[in-house]
Amino acid sequence: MSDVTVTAREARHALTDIAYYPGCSLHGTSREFDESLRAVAAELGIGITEIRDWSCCGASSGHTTDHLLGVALPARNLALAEAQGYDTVLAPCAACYNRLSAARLAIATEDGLAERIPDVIGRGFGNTVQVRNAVELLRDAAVTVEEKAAASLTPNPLEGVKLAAYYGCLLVRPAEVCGYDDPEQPTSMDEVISACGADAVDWNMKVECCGGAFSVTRTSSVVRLGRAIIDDARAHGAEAIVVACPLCHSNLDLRQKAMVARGEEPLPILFVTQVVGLAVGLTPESLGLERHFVDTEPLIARLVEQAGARDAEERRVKQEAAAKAAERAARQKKGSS
Amino acid sequence: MTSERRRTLAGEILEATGINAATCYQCGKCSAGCPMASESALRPHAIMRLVMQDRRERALTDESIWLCLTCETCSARCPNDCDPARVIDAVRELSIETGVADIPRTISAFHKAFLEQIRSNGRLHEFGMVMDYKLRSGELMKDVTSAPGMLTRGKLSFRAERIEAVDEIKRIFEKCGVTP
Amino acid sequence: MSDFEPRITAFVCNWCTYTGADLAGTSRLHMASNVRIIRLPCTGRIDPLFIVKAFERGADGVIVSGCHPADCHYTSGNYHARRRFAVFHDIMEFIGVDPRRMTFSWVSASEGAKWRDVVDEAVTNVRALGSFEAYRALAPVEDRKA
Amino acid sequence: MSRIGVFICHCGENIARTVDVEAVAEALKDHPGVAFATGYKYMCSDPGQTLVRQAIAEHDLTGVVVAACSPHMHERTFRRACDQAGLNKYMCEMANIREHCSWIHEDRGEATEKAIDIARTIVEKVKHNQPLESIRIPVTKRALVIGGGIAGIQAALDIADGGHEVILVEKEASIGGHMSQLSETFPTLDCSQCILTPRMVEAYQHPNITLHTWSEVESVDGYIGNFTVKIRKKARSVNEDLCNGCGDCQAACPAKKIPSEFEAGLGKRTAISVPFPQAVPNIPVLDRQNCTLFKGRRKGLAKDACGKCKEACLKGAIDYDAEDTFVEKQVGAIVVAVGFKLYDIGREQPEGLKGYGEYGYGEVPDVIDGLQFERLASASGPTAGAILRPSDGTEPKTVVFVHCVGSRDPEKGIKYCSKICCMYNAKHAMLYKHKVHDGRAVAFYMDIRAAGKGYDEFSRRAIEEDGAEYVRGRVSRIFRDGDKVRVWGYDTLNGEQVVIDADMVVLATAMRPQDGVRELAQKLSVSTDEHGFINEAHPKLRPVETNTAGVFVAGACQAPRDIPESVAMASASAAKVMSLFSADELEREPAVAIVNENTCIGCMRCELVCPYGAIEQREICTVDGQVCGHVAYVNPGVCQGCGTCQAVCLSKSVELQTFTDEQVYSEINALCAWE
Repeated sequence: MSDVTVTAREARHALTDIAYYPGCSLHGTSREFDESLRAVAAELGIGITEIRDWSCCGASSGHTTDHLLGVALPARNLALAEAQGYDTVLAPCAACYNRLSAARLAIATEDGLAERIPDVIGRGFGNTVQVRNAVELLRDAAVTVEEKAAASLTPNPLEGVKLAAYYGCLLVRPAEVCGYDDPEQPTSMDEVISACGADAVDWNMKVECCGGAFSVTRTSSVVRLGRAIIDDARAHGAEAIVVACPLCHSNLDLRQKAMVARGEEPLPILFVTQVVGLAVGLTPESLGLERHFVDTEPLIARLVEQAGARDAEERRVKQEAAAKAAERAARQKKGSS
Repeated sequence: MTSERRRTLAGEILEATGINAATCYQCGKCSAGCPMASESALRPHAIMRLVMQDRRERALTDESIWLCLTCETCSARCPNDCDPARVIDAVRELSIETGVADIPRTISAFHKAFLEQIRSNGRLHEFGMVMDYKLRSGELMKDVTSAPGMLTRGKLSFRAERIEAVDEIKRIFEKCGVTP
Repeated sequence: MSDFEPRITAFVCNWCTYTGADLAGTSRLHMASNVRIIRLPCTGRIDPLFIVKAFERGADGVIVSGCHPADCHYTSGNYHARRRFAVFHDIMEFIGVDPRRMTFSWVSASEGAKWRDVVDEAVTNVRALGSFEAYRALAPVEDRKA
Repeated sequence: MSRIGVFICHCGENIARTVDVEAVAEALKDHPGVAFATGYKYMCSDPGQTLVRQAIAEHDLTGVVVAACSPHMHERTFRRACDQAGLNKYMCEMANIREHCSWIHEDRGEATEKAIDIARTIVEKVKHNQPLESIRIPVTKRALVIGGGIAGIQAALDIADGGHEVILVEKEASIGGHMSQLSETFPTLDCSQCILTPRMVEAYQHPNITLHTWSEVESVDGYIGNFTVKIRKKARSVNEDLCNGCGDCQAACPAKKIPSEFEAGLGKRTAISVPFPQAVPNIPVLDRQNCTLFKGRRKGLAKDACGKCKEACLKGAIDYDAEDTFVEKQVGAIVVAVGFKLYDIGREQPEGLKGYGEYGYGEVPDVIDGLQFERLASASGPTAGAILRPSDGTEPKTVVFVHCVGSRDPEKGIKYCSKICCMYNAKHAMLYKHKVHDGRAVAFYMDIRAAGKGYDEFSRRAIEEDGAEYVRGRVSRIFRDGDKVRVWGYDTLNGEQVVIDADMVVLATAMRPQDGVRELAQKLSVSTDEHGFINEAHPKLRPVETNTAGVFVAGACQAPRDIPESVAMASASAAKVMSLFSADELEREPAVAIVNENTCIGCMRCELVCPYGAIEQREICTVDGQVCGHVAYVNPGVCQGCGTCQAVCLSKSVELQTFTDEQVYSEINALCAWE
């Protein structure tokens, strides 16, 4: 199993020259995930190149309809990456990550599948590329993130901000497919959040489901499940929920409108890449924060204010010090004359 | 032996997934954690039981199998490695194959619309998908309020992204015998 | 050939099959009288040459039976026997002994009825195969009597 | 030329009905090497045996074949008869013409013919029998009992009361084992301490029992009746002869915040301490890991950082420089009773198990295991018997008990059923309800397994009389929600999800083999099963013996066991040990393998297949004492006579006495008398 699932240790190697599989959502409803990822990658010196002519992974529609289709569609993209000379694919969308990894596992373990796939997708395929998600990648780059955060214009802008890391299903389950983190009590995203200088709150809904693909088809379910998650995060003092999945994002972000309408306090939903971006001092615009339904302005404002306050404080301390020094100098003058 | 099995539902599931439904000892841990349990008539352990008892009719035609979110919570916590999520996948496939599926219109419409997008563009064109879905499902007015927001936020675009090798994708669909 | 009665030699272990055969007796289970038992401590003791010898001396069939796997009185003797006979089986076929003349089975001390079945089945099979003439062609193995 | 007598038994009608005994006698008379053949009505009767004895004398017989029943029936009888007549008893064999002939055939002709064959075959074998002496092994009438839990104590007491010396080795500071941690015991709810403590004291004071606590078995050599065991007495830092158990050292010790193992982490102890007040012996152990002085020494401080216990000890019993010492003893038998441990289901699992992230054990303070609940419920426990939850010391009003945590769970735990959990869960629910009358006890179970005297009645009582709510279904998740512990379960009987906001959750975690049992098994050359439990010699007929003669097993180190079973096994092993000790020497059939050193090529394949490790390499020397190679040597004391070695010997250099190649081949040859 371990040869098909990417363990963090394996992943430690080269963070450059990675094949980037954005997936449909990052080209559409979640383009801010794409934007923020590219911006952060550039900032952290992670080299990513989009796979040429990639196609959809089939998402849940693929494998709920037909097992083979659910394997073949991801396989085509892995084959492309292979052909284009990569050994690692970055799939930031948790759904894509899950489908790609699941396909890898199926092909490696199910009888005859490895032989059958090349014919189905009409391409040679050795099942050699590893699949990794954005959280994993950023966890491995945590040290760099810390340094950058400390070195940014207003050092550690996220200091004291309480964030709830939400993994949902597809990042951690099934364990044999994902396996880069603990399926019941994962820590990778929390590590990234702490690396950003923010506080990762300890809460209960980290790995509960948000309603996934039912966003449009059974909105009622999605709202029910989403509320449980948002309420628990808020109850544990979170100022925002951090996600790494376009589905989770739209389910939690878009569907909050209903609650807001009922006059409830909205809770911003941020992509993990946006959090890192803010930490290392990138502008909200460059991270597409304005694209969310739940307004992130208040949060940003709070950060700016906090930073401002800290600057002011520092300035005050400096001035006091200067004043004292001046006084001392003056006294000495008196004494000498 | 296999031909013997092929006749039973459990046998078919075994063939398709390698999972022996008889390994389920009905402890209910799957259903205890299922996020959709409150909305579906058949919970994971019940579906396992129906498979065990070869109650094809009940298992394949119930709406519940379409309410599975494939969140994998059941499989992740199953003490006996029965992988209910995978079994439910397989049951769904069977119900489509045998044409007895009573798929909630909205859900089948969604899957169909989704797959059609992929087949014809290689990628999902959400706007097109939503339009197609609305036509298939008849839920014309649903979410229209959020569409403008989507557009202004640049989350939806009218123009579909089409990959160069669309024919490759069409071929894959043919090979898998799937026509949305 | 109808009046042909096969002669079968059975090599059995003392703790399971021999005792199982005793049980068949105490339970008065009637069976064919063509089998002669040679008692050994364990199937692990059975040298494949015993079987060759039996055929060479005119046996039409051979039964080897011991404890079920994991039930061996000597913990692992029957495993060694099992491995040995897996190989031996093919060799016998190679030297021209129809493998159907050899029965390998597990009969525990509590399986008197099973022993009866093993015996009757072996007799029926070997009777069907007819007398084992080939042994006369086998190179005479020098008697081991000192 | 051998002169063999053949005695054919009618066994009343049993043989004579289908076998023409006289015909058999006639046929055998003329058989080469047969000096005398006769039939008789009851050969095993006294006149029958006399007939055999007389014939031996009159015809100067060199061998005897009794054609009668199974050797398992009367071989002993007739060998004794031969012995009395001065004929080596191993020259006597039985031809089984009853079980294997007269009883299973109807046709008189066939049966008679077969009986003749059988008799002849055995005659041919006897021709090659050798006069043998049975092997005599001296027995050291001293037993070693490993493990001082209830099983070990029971075994030790029974053997000691039987008048034999016992060495009882316990790796902890006190004997008593898990039972001393229990509050009350099912199904009678009598206090565990009250029934155990007297036995502990009895064992300690018994003149025949030498107790070594804080000690472990270092090595075991030898074989049944003649084991040499080496015991490591771990450095206690307290002189056992000087210490009077006053407890002043404990009072003086500044390191008071160490989690107590005995209290399952719910209480604290000092660095120098006795595990619990009723400990036997009442002599403390200095825990060097947590001792300020030794921490200092490890840091390399020039001066000792502490020394309060030594100052406090008026007997001068404390010795910081004490080191491990070794005791070597001869014993004739060994009883293994090392017991079990609980499956710690926390997320971190050293032994490849996955652990239960979803149950929050080790992360949510009010999620505890069964043993911890025992301590809460125990009058001698950290709460003096009050049920108070660990996090805030308040009385839990809703307690959830979860069955099968780790048990019957091949994915994250082990596949077997731990057997005692259903019962102690019922007990826990009862104890809780007895102590917290307005409390609510909910138990999530899969099946209730309460087979045992008064067991099912007991578990029913928990439900019917004490009002414990039993819900059939496993729990999916347990997590902290404010000051509650939320439990997500499912009621499979009425098909609903069940969410309970509990104040405390008790997990019935699985029973697993004690640490280090595999290593110990290796030292004793006994086998363990896939889980690490010690294998019994036969699951039905030899439940307390192991596959190594002279080593017996008792209690939960063999499989999950409750107290009555453990005690029963202990007494059974004790009985086995005492029957072993009943003679000064062990007599064993000389059915052992012997190596011909002149032809052995030293390939040692025999050593590989020997199930008993009875075969070792032995160097052979030239006349002038130069080592010139090695050959195999079979230790007759250890060899059990399976003959596997002989079957694999390339140079035919190893012979199993009583089943030699000669004997077997002549039997085979005899069968061609069919022609």
